[in-house]
Amino acid sequence: MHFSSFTYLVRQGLHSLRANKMMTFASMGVLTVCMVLIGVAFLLGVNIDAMVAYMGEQNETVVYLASDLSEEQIAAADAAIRAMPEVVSVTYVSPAEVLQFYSDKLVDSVNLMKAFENDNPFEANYRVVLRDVSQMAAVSEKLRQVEGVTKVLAPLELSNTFVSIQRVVNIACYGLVAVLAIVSMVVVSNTIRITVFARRKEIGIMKLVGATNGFIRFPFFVEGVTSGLIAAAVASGAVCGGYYLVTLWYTENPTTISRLFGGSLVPLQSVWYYVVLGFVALGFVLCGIGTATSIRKHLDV
Amino acid sequence: MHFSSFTYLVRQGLHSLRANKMMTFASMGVLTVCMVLIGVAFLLGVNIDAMVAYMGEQNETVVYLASDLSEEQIAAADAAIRAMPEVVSVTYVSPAEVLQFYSDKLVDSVNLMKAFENDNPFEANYRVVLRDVSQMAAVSEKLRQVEGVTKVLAPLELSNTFVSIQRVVNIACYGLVAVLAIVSMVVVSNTIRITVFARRKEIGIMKLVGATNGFIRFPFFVEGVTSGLIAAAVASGAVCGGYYLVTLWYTENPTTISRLFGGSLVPLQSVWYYVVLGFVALGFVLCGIGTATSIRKHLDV
Amino acid sequence: MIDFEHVTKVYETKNDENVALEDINLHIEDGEFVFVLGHSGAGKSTFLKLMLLEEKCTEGTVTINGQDITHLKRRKVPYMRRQMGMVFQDFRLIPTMTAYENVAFAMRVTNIPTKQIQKRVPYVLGLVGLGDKMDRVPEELSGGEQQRVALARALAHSPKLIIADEPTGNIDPEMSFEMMELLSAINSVGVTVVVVTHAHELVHRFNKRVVTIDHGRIVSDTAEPYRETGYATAGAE
Amino acid sequence: MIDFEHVTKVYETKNDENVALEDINLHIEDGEFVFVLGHSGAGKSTFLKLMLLEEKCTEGTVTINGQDITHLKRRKVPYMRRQMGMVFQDFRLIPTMTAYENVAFAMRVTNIPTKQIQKRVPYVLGLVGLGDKMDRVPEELSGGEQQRVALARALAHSPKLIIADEPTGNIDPEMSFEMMELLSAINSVGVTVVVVTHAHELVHRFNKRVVTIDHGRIVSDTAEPYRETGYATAGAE
Ligand SMILES: Nc1ncnc2c1ncn2[C@@H]1O[C@H](COP(=O)(O)OP(=O)(O)OP(=O)(O)O)[C@@H](O)[C@H]1O
Ligand SMILES: Nc1ncnc2c1ncn2[C@@H]1O[C@H](COP(=O)(O)OP(=O)(O)OP(=O)(O)O)[C@@H](O)[C@H]1O
Ligand SMILES: [Mg+2]
Ligand SMILES: [Mg+2]
Repeated sequence: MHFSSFTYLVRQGLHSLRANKMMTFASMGVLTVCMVLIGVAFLLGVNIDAMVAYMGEQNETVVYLASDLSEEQIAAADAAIRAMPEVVSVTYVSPAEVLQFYSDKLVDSVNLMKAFENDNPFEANYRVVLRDVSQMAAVSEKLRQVEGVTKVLAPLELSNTFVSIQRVVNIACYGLVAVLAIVSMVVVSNTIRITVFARRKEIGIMKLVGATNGFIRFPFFVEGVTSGLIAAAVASGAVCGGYYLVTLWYTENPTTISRLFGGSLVPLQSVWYYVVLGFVALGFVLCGIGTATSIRKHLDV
Repeated sequence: MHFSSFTYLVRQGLHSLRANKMMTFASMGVLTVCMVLIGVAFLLGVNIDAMVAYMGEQNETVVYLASDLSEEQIAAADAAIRAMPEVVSVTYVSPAEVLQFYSDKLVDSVNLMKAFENDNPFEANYRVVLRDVSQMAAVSEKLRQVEGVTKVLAPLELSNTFVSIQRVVNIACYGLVAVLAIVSMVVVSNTIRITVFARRKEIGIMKLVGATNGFIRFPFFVEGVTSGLIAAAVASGAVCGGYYLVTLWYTENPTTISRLFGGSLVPLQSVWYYVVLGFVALGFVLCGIGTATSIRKHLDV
Repeated sequence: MIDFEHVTKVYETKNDENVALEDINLHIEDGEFVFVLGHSGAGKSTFLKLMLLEEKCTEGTVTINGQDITHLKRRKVPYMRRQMGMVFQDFRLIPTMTAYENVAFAMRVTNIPTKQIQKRVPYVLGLVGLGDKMDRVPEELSGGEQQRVALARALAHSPKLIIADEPTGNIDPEMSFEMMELLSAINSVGVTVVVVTHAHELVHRFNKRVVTIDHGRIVSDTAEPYRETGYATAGAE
Repeated sequence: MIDFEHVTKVYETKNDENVALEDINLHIEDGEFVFVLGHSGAGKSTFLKLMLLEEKCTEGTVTINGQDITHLKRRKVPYMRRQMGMVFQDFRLIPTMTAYENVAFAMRVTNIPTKQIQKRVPYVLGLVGLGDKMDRVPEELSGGEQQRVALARALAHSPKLIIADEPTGNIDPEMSFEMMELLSAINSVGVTVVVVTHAHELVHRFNKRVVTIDHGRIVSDTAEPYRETGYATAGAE
C-alpha cells in the first residue's frame, strides 16, 4: 500500500466516523455500556477476592508443646516455627492466658478462674497464622515434625471450606467477567453488523468502482478501532472515576460488615491499569476486527 | 382507525419483520442476550437470597430459667415461650447436656466432666430458634418478660451483622438485575435506534405519500413487539431450561458448601413465572415502545 | 388552484447559502396541465417540493386549494399530501415492498377500502404496462419500470393534483409519449397536472402551458398554447 | 475490445424466472462509440452490468480486452473494473461523501498519486459544469447535478472504456448535448464508449454505431453510421 493511500484511508475512516454520527454514537454507546458493566464486574470480583483473602488471613493453627521441655528446647522449637516461610505470625499463649480466655467465655455459667486457681490444667500453645490457608494441611504436617511439638490443632475442615468458597467466588467473579465479555461481543458485533448492513450500498458502490476488499475494509477498520478506543476512554473514565468515589465513601462510612472485611477496598492505584488495558484491548478487538469481518459478506459484489 | 387498516398495519409490521430479516435477527439477538443476562442475575439473586435466609434459620437464642422454679412454673414458662408466633422451635437443654457440651469442646485440654462430676455448675436453658433474625432484639425482650426467665442470651451482634449482610446481598442481587435492565434498555434502544435510522428513507417516503405518524408508527410498533416477544420466548426457554439442568446437577453433586446452604436450589417451579413474565414485559416495553419512540424524530418530514 | 406568492427558497449548506428559487409568482388554475422546463439545477424540483411541503419555503406563501400550506399545522400535513400524487425524480419506492405493495400503500394511507385497493392497484399498474411485474421489489425492476411504478403510485388514489418530476427520464420515447398521454387523459377529467420534463419533443406535441425556470426565476410562462421560445428549444433542435 | 458470445442472462425472482438477455452476440472494437437503444425493460442495463461484472451471465462468455471476465478470479475483479468508468442509471454516489470526494474516491482506488488527484478532480467536475458545487453531498445536489457527478467519476481515472447508462436522463437537452460531446471528444482520443440512451435526437446528431435491444435480443446493429430504422425513431420524431 502506498503511503498516500494509507493516510487517505485513515482519514477516510475518521471522516465516515463523523459522517455517520448517529450510528457511531449509538454503537459506541452500546460498547461503552458493555465495558462499564465488565469493569464493574471486574472490580467487584477483585474486591470480593481481596475480602475473602483477608478472611483467609485470619486463620489460626494451634500448636502445643510438650510441658517438659527445657528452655533451650523451647527456644529451638520457637525458632523452627518462626522460620517457616509459610508462616506469617506466631503468638505464644501461656497457660494462664488460656485459662483466662475460657473463663471469660464461660463467665456467665461457671467461674473457671476460681475452679482452677491453683492448678491450671491448660497447656501453653502457639497460635500460628498462615499466609495461604490452602497450605494448611501441609504446614500442619511440617509443624508436627518440629521437635517438642506434641499436638497440632489445625482447623482443616474450615480451611477446606474456605478454599472452596474462595474457588467459588473466584469462578463466579471472573466467570461473570468472562460471560459479560462474551455477551458484549455478541451485542457489539450484532450492533456493528447492523451498522455495516445499513451501509452495504456504499460498500457495493465502492466495489463497483474498482476498490479492492482491503481498500474498503481498512477505513471501516480505522473507524471501528477509533470508536472502540473512544468507548474505552469513556468507559475507563467512568469506571475509574466512579470506583475512586466508591473507595472514598467506603472508607469514610465504615459498617459492621465492612470492618469485618478489612475496612477498605482495593485502592484504585493497584487496579486501574487492568481496567484501562482491558477496555482498550476490548475496544480494539471488538470494534476493529468486528467491523472488518462483518463487512466481509457485503464485499461479494 | 378502520378495522381493515388495523389488520393491514399488523400484517405490514409482520411483513417488514421478514423483509428486514438481517436487522430483525441482529437486534433480536441483542435483546435475547440481554434478557438471558438479566434472567441469570435474577436467579442468582433468588438463590443467594434463599441461602442467606437458610443461614438465618440457624439462629439460636439461649434462655435461662431460674433454678428454683416449681414444675408448674417451668411448664408455664415453657408454654409461654412456645406460644410466641416468632418462634420456630424450642429445645430444652438440661444442665447435664451443657456440661457434656463444654467438656466435649475442651476434651483436649481439661477433663471438665471429671472436675464437675458431682457439682454441675451449669444451668438448664432453652435454645430458641426465631423465624426472622431481624426480630431478635424485640423477641429477646419479650422472652425476658416471661415469668421465671432469668437471662436471655441473644447473639444480637451476629443477628445485626446477618441482617446487614442480607440487606447487602439483596441490594447487590436486585441492584444487579436493575442495572442489567437499565443497561439492556440503553443497549436495546440504541440498537433499535440504529435499525430505525437505517430505514429513515422508507419512513420519509411514507410521510411524503401522505401517511400520518400513527399509520407509520403502528407497523413499527407491531414489528418491535413481535420481535420483543420472540426474544422473550427464546430467552425464557434458554434461562428456564438451563436453570432446570443446573438445579438437577446441583442436587446430584453435593459439596461441603452446597450442604452448608441447604443442599438444593430454589426449584424452577417457584420462579419460572417471574422469569417469563419479566421477559415478556421487558420485550414488550423495550421493543414496542422503543421502536415507536425512536422513529419519532424521523417523522418530521 | 395553486398560488405561489413571492416565494423564495434558500438552501443552507455547510459552506454557503444557495438561492434555489427567488421571488416566484405563479398561479395555476384547477384542471390545468403545466409543463415546467429549465436547465439542470434551475430549481424545478425545488418548486415541486414546496407544493408537497417536502421543503419549506424561506419567504412567501404557497396556497393550494385556498389553504396556505406554508403555515399548515404539522398534523394536517398528511391530509394535504393525500390530495396530491407525486412522481419523484428519484422514484422513492419503498425497497422492501413489491410494486403492488408500493402502490397499495399510497391508497391504504387514504383509508380506501381493501376491496377497492385490490381492484385498483392491478388496474393502474396495467395502465403503465407493468401488469405482469406487480410482485417484484424495486430492485428487481429496470430503471424505467421503477419510474412507472412511481407514476402508478401517484395516480392510484385519484388525487386532485398530480405533480411529476421528470417522470419519463428513464423511459424510451415511445412509452414516454404513452405515459404523457395518460397524464393528459387524467387531466381531461379535471385533475391538475404539473410536469417537470426535459423531453422537449413531448412538450412540442402536447401544446400545453409551459413555465420555464432559470436560475431560480420564472423566465417565461405561456398561458397560451406552447410557443417556441429562445430557451425552450435551444438543445432540442 | 469487447466480445459477447451467446450470452444469456436469466434473473431468478421469488415467483418466476426472467430472461433479461438471450443469446447476445456482439463485438465492439477498441475506440468505438456505441449507442444502445431499446424499450424500457429491454435488457440494456443488464447488458452493461455484465461488462462490469455487477451481474454474472447465466450462459455464454463476455471477453474484455482478451480477458474472459466470466471466469475471472474474484480478487482480480477490482483490477478489471478499474479499466472501466461506469455511469450508473441510478447514479450510485456515496451519500456521505461530497461530489469532490466521490470523484476522488474512484481515482484513489487506482492508486493515482494525491497531487494528481487534487488537480484532476476539480478539472473533471469543471468539465461537467459543477466546479462550484464540489463540496456538496449528493443530497444537496439536484438530480441532473448528481448525474453529472456520476459522469465525472466515470471519467476521472481516464479509463480505457466508458460505460454510461442513460447518462442524460435527468439533464436538460442543451446540457445533454454538451455531455455527449464530452464523451465523443474522449472517444476521439481512443477511449471505447458505450452509451445507453433514450434521447433519440442525440443519437441522430452523433452519427455513431447503434445497437438496438428488444426483449433481450439484439434486433438491429449498425456498424455503419446511424441509419434510421423503424424502431429507433418510433417515438422520437
Ligand atoms: N435484479 C433483477 N431481478 C429480476 N429481474 C430483473 C432484475 N433486474 C432487471 N430485471 C428485469 O430484467 C429486464 C431487463 O432489465 P434492464 O434493467 O436490463 O432493463 P433496461 O433495458 O435497462 O430498462 P430501462 O430502460 O427501463 O432501464 C426487465 O424486465 C427487468 O424487470
Ligand atoms: N438540499 C439541498 N441543499 C442545498 N442545495 C440544494 C439542495 N437541493 C437542491 N439544491 C440546489 O438548489 C438548486 C436547485 O435544485 P433543484 O433540485 O430544484 O434543481 P432542478 O431544477 O430540479 O434540477 P435537475 O433538472 O437537475 O433535477 C441546485 O443548484 C441545487 O444544487
Ligand atoms: Mg430536479
Ligand atoms: Mg436500465
